[in-house]
Amino acid sequence: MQAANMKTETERPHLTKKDLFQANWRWLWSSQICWNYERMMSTGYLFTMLPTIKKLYPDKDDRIAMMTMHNQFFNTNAYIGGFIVGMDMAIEEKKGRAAEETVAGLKAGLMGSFAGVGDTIFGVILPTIFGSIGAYMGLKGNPIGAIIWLLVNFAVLFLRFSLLPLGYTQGERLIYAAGDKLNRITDAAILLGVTVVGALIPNVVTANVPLVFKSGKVVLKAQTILNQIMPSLVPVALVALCYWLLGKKQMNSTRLIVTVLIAGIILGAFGIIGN
Amino acid sequence: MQAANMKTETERPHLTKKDLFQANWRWLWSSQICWNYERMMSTGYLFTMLPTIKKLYPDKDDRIAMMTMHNQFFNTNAYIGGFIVGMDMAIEEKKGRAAEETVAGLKAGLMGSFAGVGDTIFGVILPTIFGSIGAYMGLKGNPIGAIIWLLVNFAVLFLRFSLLPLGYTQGERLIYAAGDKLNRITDAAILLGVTVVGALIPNVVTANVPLVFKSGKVVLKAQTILNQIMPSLVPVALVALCYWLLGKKQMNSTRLIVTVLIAGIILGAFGIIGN
Amino acid sequence: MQAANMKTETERPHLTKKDLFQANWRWLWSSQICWNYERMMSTGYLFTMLPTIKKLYPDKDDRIAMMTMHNQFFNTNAYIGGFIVGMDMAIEEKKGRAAEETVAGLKAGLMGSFAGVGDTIFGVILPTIFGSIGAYMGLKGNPIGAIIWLLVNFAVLFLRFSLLPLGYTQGERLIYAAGDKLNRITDAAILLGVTVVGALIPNVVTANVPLVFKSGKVVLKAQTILNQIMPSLVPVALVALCYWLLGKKQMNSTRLIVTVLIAGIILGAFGIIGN
Amino acid sequence: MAIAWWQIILLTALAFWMIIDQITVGILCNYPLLIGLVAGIVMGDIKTGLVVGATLQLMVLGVGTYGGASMPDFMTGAIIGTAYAVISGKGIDFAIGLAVPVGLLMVQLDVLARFTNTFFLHRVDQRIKDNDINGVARNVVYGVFPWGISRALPVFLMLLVGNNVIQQVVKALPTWLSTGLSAAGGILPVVGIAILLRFLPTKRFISYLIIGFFAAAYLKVPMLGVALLGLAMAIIFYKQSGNNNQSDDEDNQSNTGGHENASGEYED
Amino acid sequence: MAIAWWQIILLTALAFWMIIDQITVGILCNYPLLIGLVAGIVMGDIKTGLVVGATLQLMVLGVGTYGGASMPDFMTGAIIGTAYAVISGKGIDFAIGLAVPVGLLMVQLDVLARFTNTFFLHRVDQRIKDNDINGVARNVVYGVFPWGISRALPVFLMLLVGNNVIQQVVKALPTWLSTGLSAAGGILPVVGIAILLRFLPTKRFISYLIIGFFAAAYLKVPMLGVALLGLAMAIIFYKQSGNNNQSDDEDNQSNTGGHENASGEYED
Amino acid sequence: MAIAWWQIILLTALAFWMIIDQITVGILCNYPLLIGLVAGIVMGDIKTGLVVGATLQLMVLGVGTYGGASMPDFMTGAIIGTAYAVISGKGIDFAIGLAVPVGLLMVQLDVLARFTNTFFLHRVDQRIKDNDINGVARNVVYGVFPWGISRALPVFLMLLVGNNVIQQVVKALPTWLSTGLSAAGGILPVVGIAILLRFLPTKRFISYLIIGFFAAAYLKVPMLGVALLGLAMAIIFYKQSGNNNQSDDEDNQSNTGGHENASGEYED
Ligand SMILES: OC[C@H]1O[C@H](O)[C@@H](O)[C@@H](O)[C@@H]1O
Ligand SMILES: OC[C@H]1O[C@H](O)[C@@H](O)[C@@H](O)[C@@H]1O
Ligand SMILES: OC[C@H]1O[C@H](O)[C@@H](O)[C@@H](O)[C@@H]1O
Repeated sequence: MQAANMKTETERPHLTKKDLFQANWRWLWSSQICWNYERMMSTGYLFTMLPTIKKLYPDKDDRIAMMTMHNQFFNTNAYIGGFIVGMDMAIEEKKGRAAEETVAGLKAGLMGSFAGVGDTIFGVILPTIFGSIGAYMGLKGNPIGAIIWLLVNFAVLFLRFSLLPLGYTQGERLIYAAGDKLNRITDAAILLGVTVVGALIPNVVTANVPLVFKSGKVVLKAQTILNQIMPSLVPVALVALCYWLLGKKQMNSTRLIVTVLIAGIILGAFGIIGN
Repeated sequence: MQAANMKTETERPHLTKKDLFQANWRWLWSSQICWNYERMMSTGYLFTMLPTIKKLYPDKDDRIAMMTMHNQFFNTNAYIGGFIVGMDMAIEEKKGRAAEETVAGLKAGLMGSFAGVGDTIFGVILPTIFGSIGAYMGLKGNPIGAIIWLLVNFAVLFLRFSLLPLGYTQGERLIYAAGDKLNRITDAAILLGVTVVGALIPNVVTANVPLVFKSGKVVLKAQTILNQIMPSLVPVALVALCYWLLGKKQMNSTRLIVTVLIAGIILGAFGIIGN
Repeated sequence: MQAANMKTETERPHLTKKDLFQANWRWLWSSQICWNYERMMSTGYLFTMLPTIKKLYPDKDDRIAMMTMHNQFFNTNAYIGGFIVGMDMAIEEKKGRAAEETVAGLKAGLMGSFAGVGDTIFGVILPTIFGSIGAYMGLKGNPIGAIIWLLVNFAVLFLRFSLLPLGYTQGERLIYAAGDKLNRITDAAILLGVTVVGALIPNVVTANVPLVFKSGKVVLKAQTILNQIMPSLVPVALVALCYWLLGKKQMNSTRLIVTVLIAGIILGAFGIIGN
Repeated sequence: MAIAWWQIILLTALAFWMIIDQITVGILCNYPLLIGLVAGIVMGDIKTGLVVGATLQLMVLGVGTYGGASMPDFMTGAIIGTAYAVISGKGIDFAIGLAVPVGLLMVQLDVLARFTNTFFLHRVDQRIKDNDINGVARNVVYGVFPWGISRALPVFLMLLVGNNVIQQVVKALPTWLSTGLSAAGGILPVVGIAILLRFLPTKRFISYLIIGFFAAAYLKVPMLGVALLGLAMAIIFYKQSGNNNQSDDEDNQSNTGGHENASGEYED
Repeated sequence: MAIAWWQIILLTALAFWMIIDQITVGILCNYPLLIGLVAGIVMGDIKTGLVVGATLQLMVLGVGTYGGASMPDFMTGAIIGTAYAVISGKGIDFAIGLAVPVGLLMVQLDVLARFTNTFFLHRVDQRIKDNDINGVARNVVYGVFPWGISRALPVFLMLLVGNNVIQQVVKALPTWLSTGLSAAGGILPVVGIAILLRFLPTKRFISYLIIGFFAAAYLKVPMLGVALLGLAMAIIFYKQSGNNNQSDDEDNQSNTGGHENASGEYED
Repeated sequence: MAIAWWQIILLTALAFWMIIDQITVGILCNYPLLIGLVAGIVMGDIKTGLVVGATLQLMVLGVGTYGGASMPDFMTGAIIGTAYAVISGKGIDFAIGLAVPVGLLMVQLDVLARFTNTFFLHRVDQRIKDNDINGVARNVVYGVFPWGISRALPVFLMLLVGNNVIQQVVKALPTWLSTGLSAAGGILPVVGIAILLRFLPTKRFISYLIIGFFAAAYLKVPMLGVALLGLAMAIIFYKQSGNNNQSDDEDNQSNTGGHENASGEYED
């Protein structure tokens, strides 16, 4: 094993409250700052861990190894993802680089369900509630609803900040106590997330077929036909197509975006697809 | 064991058809007559069993014990609850006070599912059917639908009367034959009941927020905002609140009712909640 | 065992491509040509198998036995049922009459799920899609939608033709590889079919109660009352009644049809049931 | 038209009886339509009674009282509405306008009745300790009075004082109190539902509570439709719990694909 | 405009063919739109044929014939409706008004055809006993006649006698009979559905029958939507039965949380 | 009214900040309402800002960005809409008519930003190899620019050139390009959803994807309602997987019927 690993626990540097605060602060600002289609939030996670890495791994090889690991694909809901970081820090503090694989597994194992739960709460539920209130008041020119929403957002910000320390102190206990339950909770959370994503399709994708066939006085609207077959048929078909394309070897997210962009412009230009 | 228990079966008094009829009659009239939030139908059950208790337990201690047991919390659908009484009588007749715990368990075990099934049939299904017919005819001034409903109610009354004897003769057999199935049927019945209760909330609770904010020409209706968030949001919130309050040590149904009443009057007086 | 069975595999006649084609052709034309309530598609299946039977079973008893077996109750979706025929042919070719029971079981085991899947695809999905397109265009006097549908039907016809050979070459492998999965797939397919049938009831049965009660100026429409109780109440009740009648010993499909026909005419004549 | 004293007595008796009827024989019954009919007969105007009762009936279609949950007391509403519609000759709308707030206010007396009986419950406990069987019986029977009076008294008073006085009293009542009482009537059923949920294994079946609510609140499915959906889910639950707990259960045919008889029908 | 004899012959042939087509190749097909198109071509007025066919098509969108359930025969309706719309020049509404009752009445002939074939079935049984293969084949093929004639004959007659005569006959028919026949046509599909349910393991899947009905009747979801919902439930059922019956099934990943490849994607 | 240079600068800063805010602190936030409010303050007409923001907000109620799915950028729309409504005095409808296409076109810049960051990702990879921790940090932080500039630049330009120029440019743009770009904006979110589905165990949960879609598309249930339904199903799933995997789980009370305490309540 590596050098860092040889030291007894007491020899190994300890993480202080300040370290936790710093990580929390970094996670807040960086988690999505370099978000990209290839590894999504990997860089944010890495950035958050840099001071910890510096502290725990004096050895150059260890550092590189851990940095590399932390720059692997990662994606979760930023609001509650701090909990995972906290757990990770506790484990690395105790086990050092020996925990490399454990941590990688932990991150991959938890990110999905944290995304499901966090996105539903902070992406669907809260914005629906306060967005409704605020928008309705706003329509009448009344800023109170908007101000309430602002205040709620401050409160949420405050709460978020408690999750990383919580993960650090309680994470392991919670996760291990949960045992097999954890898998089930994960699955249930993903189920919830997937359901919401299903509903997202007709809500977020705007793809009508404005084609109109005329011959004499006869007017045929393509979208009317499509609606009769199935509502939101085109969005569904496009999602399915993109999903399938992403499974192809030659295709990656970058290429797909370019493809869709060009296809969109062309189809739009010819009036085949519109809003 | 107690005195009554020592006798052989032949020594022990037998329940006659008349006894069954009397219990049936008493159950009909008393099951909910002293209904209260603390033990709901306990007194009705006790009242129904009094003659049986007199007959089966000459011993004073036995009587007091059995009366006490039968005055414990009990709640089920009155229409079909007679079946449980019938079973109980059969068991007590055979085993005497030795069955005390068995009977207590039986009552607690069956009341939930009987409530679910009975309430759905006699509280939702029949009144929907005959209420629709009757109301529609009634709106036109035609009493025939109402009269049909009356006749159906007589028929139901007649049918109800057969359940206690059925429970007495067949109950044990049915229940034991069912074995593990019984738990599953119970669960399924409760599931059905809970579903219907979920639908009851938006239907039975009237709680709008008639607050209207005005500033200049701008008018803001609070209920419109709430509806945009979720239909029947206030009733749901109130049910959740009361449910949670009932879990508190200091809270019981009595206090809750007074609390809600006062809160309702105050909120209503300030125009925060209305119909 | 029978004579045919004694031969080694090489002795036994082999089925050629031409045989498969012929079966395919026959299945196409005959599967429902003698459809009847008693055994539905049995005769079509038998007709399809006749040349194979002639070829594989020179022995008279074998022939009669196999023809009898193939004339037992069979019902599936004609579009994809060829797959079953193909499998059957492969098995009979290999095992001869020894496969009699295997084949009977196979047919009975697969027909349900093939019906569920096939009917949903070719009875619900495709006609909804192309029927919508075609009807909408047709309403404007534009025949293109109808023509597209025609072309699709030719394409489907073409595809259907590949299923029997596929069943012949791959059927056994697919089915056996599936193992226990097959039962589950079957069940899932039936589930889908049953769901669709549930939706068929309000869509395909036209049974209103046009009764109108008048007394003075008061007008009472029976159907309005029924709708308030439950939508499509009469169709559901009729289906339940027929289902129950079919369970009676003295009742069979023949009698039921006559009964319903006469009842329909009478009820219609008295204005109790209408469209 | 003025109300006759015998009409007041009959309607008061009806009010007393109807709630006893509801918790016992269930004939005249627990729903406004039939009460409206009887009130109409008493008032000599069946049609008005029917129409008032029917209108109120449609507001509570399929809404039953579960686990002691109070619901708007449109039975009392039907009596008062019918009586004053006939007396005042002001028609159905007036009657409904009177019946609905009365029904909502009456929720409080329903709660009061269910509440008062606790008193007798504790006396029953006492008599049991004394082995006083007759005393037990007596105290249970006393429960009839809170129930009956909770309906009879307000009906009697409202009829006695007459429409004008009611309206004057109502006018004299501070608005905050009348709207407060009416609002309290609207939310009191919540207590019953909460108690019910406490006595059911709600946490185990919370999903179905949500689904029932979802169907009623979002999809506007009427109660009977929700019961139908609940039935379907209950059956699924039943079959599945069978699958898990006893694999040789006769209902679990997922491995066998069912048994068919000679003519291809499923025997099950 | 009067109908020409060759038009009668062609439409009669079309009627004969269309039902054979439906149970065999499925090209011209089993739906009114295409029949209306062809009838329109024959009558020299494609547009009328299309509109009549399309209108009828929309009434049966996604409604297939399952397990031998009869459905309103709007194909025959399309032929008659188109023909008389063109002949009489009375327009589309007239055509639809004719086509719908004709479609409902025709259900009875569909049932009759499916019914008559039982006769040939029993002859086939006989020939099998005699090892008379050709006899078997012949009797199966005879089934083509009940099917074809059940459509061709009424179409032929209705075209032959002409609109006026039809209307006179219809007038001569006692009302009770015509409404009776039409009502019977509306409910006859019930028999097919009931037979189908008998041959399916309905009791095991009764919940899904209810859910399908619920979606269509209460939520007004069109057939394709119901099929989608059914698909979702079928998949859930499939996965769950796997969980119960074989815990090492590769589809059951509830304990492992799926396998991810290097770039974080799920491989499944 | 003409826009002042300091207003341009403030709104440009707002545009830069708002997207950073969204991916970090989430205060001013990720939704058009609040941006409209701030833009209104800057423009000296809070009411217009609020109304524009609120109108746009209602179009995306409960629609969050999941797994990197882009959504119409109505925040930028709110800035531009508010600014030009105030400048031109043409009212709310004009503002919305401007904001919606801007929001759709901006999707492409959101995609571009998310896309450009890949560049820094690879530089980070490089620095890691060199054990250059500061270099790593620096390159991560650079990600702030694609994000910020993707919003700030277009806002700056659109404000700078003024309404007239925009409209002239728009007029000068070939129609095919503008409609093409706007169409592309409408479908680009599809990519995000597809990526998301790739990174979720979609095949395992495909049923729930269908059900969520079904509820939204067929039953028109709003997002929060779908989340409610999803919650119910998630709980059922959780309990059932417990039944299958560990029979002594404390949540699985199907055999015991729950534990009741002395007063009959369920303890759970
Ligand atoms: O729910 C069971 C039961 O609870 C209470 O006793 C009353 O509300 C009854 O009407 C109901 O049948
Ligand atoms: O349901 C299977 C099958 O049953 C019958 O044979 C006919 O109704 C067919 O159209 C159908 O495909
Ligand atoms: O879905 C998890 C996560 O995915 C991406 O990182 C972004 O879309 C976030 O907004 C979201 O929370």
